[in-house]
Amino acid sequence: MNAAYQFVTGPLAWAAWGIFLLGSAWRLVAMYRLARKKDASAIAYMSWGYSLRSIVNWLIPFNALGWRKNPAMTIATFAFHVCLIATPVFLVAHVMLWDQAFGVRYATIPDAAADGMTMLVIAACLFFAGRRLAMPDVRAITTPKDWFALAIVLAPFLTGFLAYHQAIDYDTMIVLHVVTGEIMLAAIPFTRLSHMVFAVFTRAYMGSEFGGVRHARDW
Amino acid sequence: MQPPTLWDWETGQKVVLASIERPENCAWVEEPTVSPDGERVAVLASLEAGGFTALVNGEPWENSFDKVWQPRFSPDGRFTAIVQRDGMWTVAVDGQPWEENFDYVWNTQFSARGDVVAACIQSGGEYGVCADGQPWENLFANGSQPTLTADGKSAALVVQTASLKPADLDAFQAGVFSVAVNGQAWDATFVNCWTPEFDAQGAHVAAQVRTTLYDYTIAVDGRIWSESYDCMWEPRFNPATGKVVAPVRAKGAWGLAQDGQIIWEPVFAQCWHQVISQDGRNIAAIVAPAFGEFTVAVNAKPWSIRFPEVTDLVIGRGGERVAALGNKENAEWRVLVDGRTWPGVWDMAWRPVIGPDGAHVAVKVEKNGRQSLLVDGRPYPREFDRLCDPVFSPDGAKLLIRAIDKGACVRIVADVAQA
Amino acid sequence: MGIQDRLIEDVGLRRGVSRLTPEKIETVVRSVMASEAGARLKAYSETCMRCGMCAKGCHFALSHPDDPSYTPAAKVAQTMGVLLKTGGRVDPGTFYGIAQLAYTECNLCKRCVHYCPIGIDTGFIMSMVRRICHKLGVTPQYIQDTAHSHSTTFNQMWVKDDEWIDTLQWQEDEARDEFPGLRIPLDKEGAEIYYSVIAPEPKFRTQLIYQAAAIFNAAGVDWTMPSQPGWDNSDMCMFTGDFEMMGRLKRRHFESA
Amino acid sequence: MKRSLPILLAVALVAALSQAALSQENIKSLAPEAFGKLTRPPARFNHDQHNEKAGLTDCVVCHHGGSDGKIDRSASTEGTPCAECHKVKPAGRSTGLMNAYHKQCIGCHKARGKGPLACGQCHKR
Repeated sequence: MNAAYQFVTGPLAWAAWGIFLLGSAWRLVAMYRLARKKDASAIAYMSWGYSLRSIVNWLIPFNALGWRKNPAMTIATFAFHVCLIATPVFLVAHVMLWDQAFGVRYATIPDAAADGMTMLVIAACLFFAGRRLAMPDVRAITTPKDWFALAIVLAPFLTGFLAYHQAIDYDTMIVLHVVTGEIMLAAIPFTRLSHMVFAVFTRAYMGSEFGGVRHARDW
Repeated sequence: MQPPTLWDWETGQKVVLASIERPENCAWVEEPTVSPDGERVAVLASLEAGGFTALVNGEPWENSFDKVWQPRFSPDGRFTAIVQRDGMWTVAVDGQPWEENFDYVWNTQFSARGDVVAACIQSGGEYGVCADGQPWENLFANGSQPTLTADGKSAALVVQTASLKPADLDAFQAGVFSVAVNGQAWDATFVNCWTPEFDAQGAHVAAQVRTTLYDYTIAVDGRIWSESYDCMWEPRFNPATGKVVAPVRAKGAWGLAQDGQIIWEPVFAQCWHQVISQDGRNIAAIVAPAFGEFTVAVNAKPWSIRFPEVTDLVIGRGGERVAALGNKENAEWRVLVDGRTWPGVWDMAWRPVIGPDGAHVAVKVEKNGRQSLLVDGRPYPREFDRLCDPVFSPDGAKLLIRAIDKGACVRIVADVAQA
Repeated sequence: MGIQDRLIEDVGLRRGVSRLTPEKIETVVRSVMASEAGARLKAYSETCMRCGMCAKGCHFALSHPDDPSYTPAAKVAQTMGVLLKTGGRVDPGTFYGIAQLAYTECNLCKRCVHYCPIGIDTGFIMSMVRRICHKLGVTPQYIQDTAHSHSTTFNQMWVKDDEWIDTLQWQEDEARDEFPGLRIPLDKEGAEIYYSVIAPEPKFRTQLIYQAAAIFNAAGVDWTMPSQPGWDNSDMCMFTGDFEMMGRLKRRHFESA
Repeated sequence: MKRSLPILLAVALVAALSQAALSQENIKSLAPEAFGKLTRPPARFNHDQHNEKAGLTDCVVCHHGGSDGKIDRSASTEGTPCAECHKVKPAGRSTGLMNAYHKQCIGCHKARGKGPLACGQCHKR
């Protein structure tokens, strides 16, 4: 047990963070170089103002047309994304680990809140899964990759939730939690989760094209 | 009606017509056109009594017509327009219509000296060219993009050699377009032909052609280059060597090719409007070293100055001077000469004019609705309502300024050195 | 449900597909991918989360509520998705469906952009599919005919050089009965407004030119229309995927202005 | 002086034992009052059992001295509550109370390859 735990929280954690950070940076640089080479016309129209305008407008729930026409999805996806990022970042136990390892301390959220947020993430994942099964137009476009992405995200929250409540076998669960979390980090640059890295740019381009070329909104 | 050497080059100002106002018997008059020597100003006029005519220096033509359009002075100073009578069209030169009439006439063209006047004609649904009243013997299913040799002895036209049934993709892609010279089409036909261009002697014609939907090349007298390209632009003959130079797109970038051989490596996002000096040694073109950044390249070397758009490239006869215009979205016009930007930003500028010896450059510019000239970068001290392009005297020492100001048409000859 | 279940007969598509082989399709797909498809296509194809929100933005999807294969994401999956997954090695029959979908079931309106949180441009992806179709010679008959017209006359309706000017003068004449002294000024240098139309106006709806002239006349503005080809501001070559001709048309139009 | 030594030792022992009797013998968990309201269940820790199992006889291994964030294992501090030196909100380079416990326990467990490492292994519900 100790050896396993030490391995997943030691070398494996370094590897996961390394893959996530370096992988994302490499993907961004590679994509930028590709864009320089072949999407010069798109780069020429990129504008800070229109990019930010579009991003901000899409970050407001029910502001964009797409949000308004898909209300349930809007609630689910906003709750999901906020909790997905905030819970692990501000979780007391995680901050403790930063503190122990690097002496880094910052604000935390109460465990009860984190517990609720985790349940929200799990619930949102179930909602997404339900859509993929129940809605014909979503089912038609769902691929194994999408289930894979969903599973990768669900796993650390589910195991984290079980570990926190020390249900089932704690020792196994905590190792599983660490491993699944690391899988998620490492998967970000190379799976559907790469939208975390690229979405800001695809949105920014669309904002720039609609703002600068069509003189229209894109939300 | 005389060559520029015989024009009045005495320094000073002359009022050609004191008032370009509408005379009483005219319902309205259109925009004035000024002759190349500046001695005559013409307007098309709608007569109160019905019909149209032209007023040249205020004097109406003897004839009036049902319709008159496309007013143009020939280089030798004759005033031409396309006229309609009884539903038939022809060209009137100084008020005298050609004897031949056509179902339609357009695109008046002149020889360099102005002794030949030609135009596109359509007769019974067939197309061709008519020069000095003599129509081509062979007409075609369609014709466009006419060009005339410098001496006016030959005309070329992109023609359709067979009619097409509606939406017949196979027939179109088999190629039904060609170039006809004096009514004789090339033997070869192509999917498309564009921008036919004569050489200096008027003996050869080069045109862009598309041999399939995807392969672009140049055909000279109907024979295509051995190389084809992803895309290309208008060919120009080198006046000294007779070789054909055209911008080509290869490997996703633009360069220049000559007789099928690359002479400027394709490194530009765009390359077009190439001009060649008379000695054939200097070639300049408008190029974009990067997307959306234009400049001029001389012998493949781009200038360092960049603008969102560059237009109106000209080269001096000897190739010693290269001038163009830069602008930003059709505003903030600047004059670019030999890689440098002249001081001043203008609402609009027109194609630069380089003197015959290459020593001087004059450019018509506009700011706040008033037009003036820049001569070698210096503003001419007077503004006008409207100007025509400036003309240098054959020795390059004088400048002819043709202007309309305060309702009068004036002709000014200035010393270039003092302008 | 999918494109293969609703193929229609089109002379142009059938003719194009009859000359294809899987090898030829693969070669062209690979060359377009190598030379033209860039970061945008890559980012779009990778980051689409298949959330299906775009379905509500597409009039094709809305008018086929029972057929999920019409949603933008589904249309991408059936066209570019197939080409990317197979590396372009698809049989000609499949390609018929890809072309039909790209040309007739997405009209590149980009409305779905307003529904996609990530900003995926389905219209752009479909233009890339059309680009490949053009390169393979698989385009619907009538749109290809307009592209041919553009390449010849620089307008989409085979309006010949003289027919254009004649039409303007005819409308000017007609309008003068109602508005004496009305003009449609041709090639007036320095005019403030350059008025351009699309070819169906002179071809079928000449009164639109009459009406525009009447408005300009009443407003007293300084306007002009070109007598030379280049007056048509439409560009069906952009829609067929013939980007070389597209560039030629754009240049002609701007230089005419 | 020689006679007084045993007495002094006895007094010290009594004092120490009396304190130990107050704390050590009853210790089943680590939940110093200084933390106030606890976020997690207190870490279960039976002092004597732990030491027996771990073969710990030297108190200073855990009850160390030191200052400025540096541990001094020559000065034993048994009997002094951890919270006395390790403040909940540490000043300067000294170690905070929570890190003191975490690092002390986990560090040793890691080094010996025995004993709990993960949160829930000590903070049992």
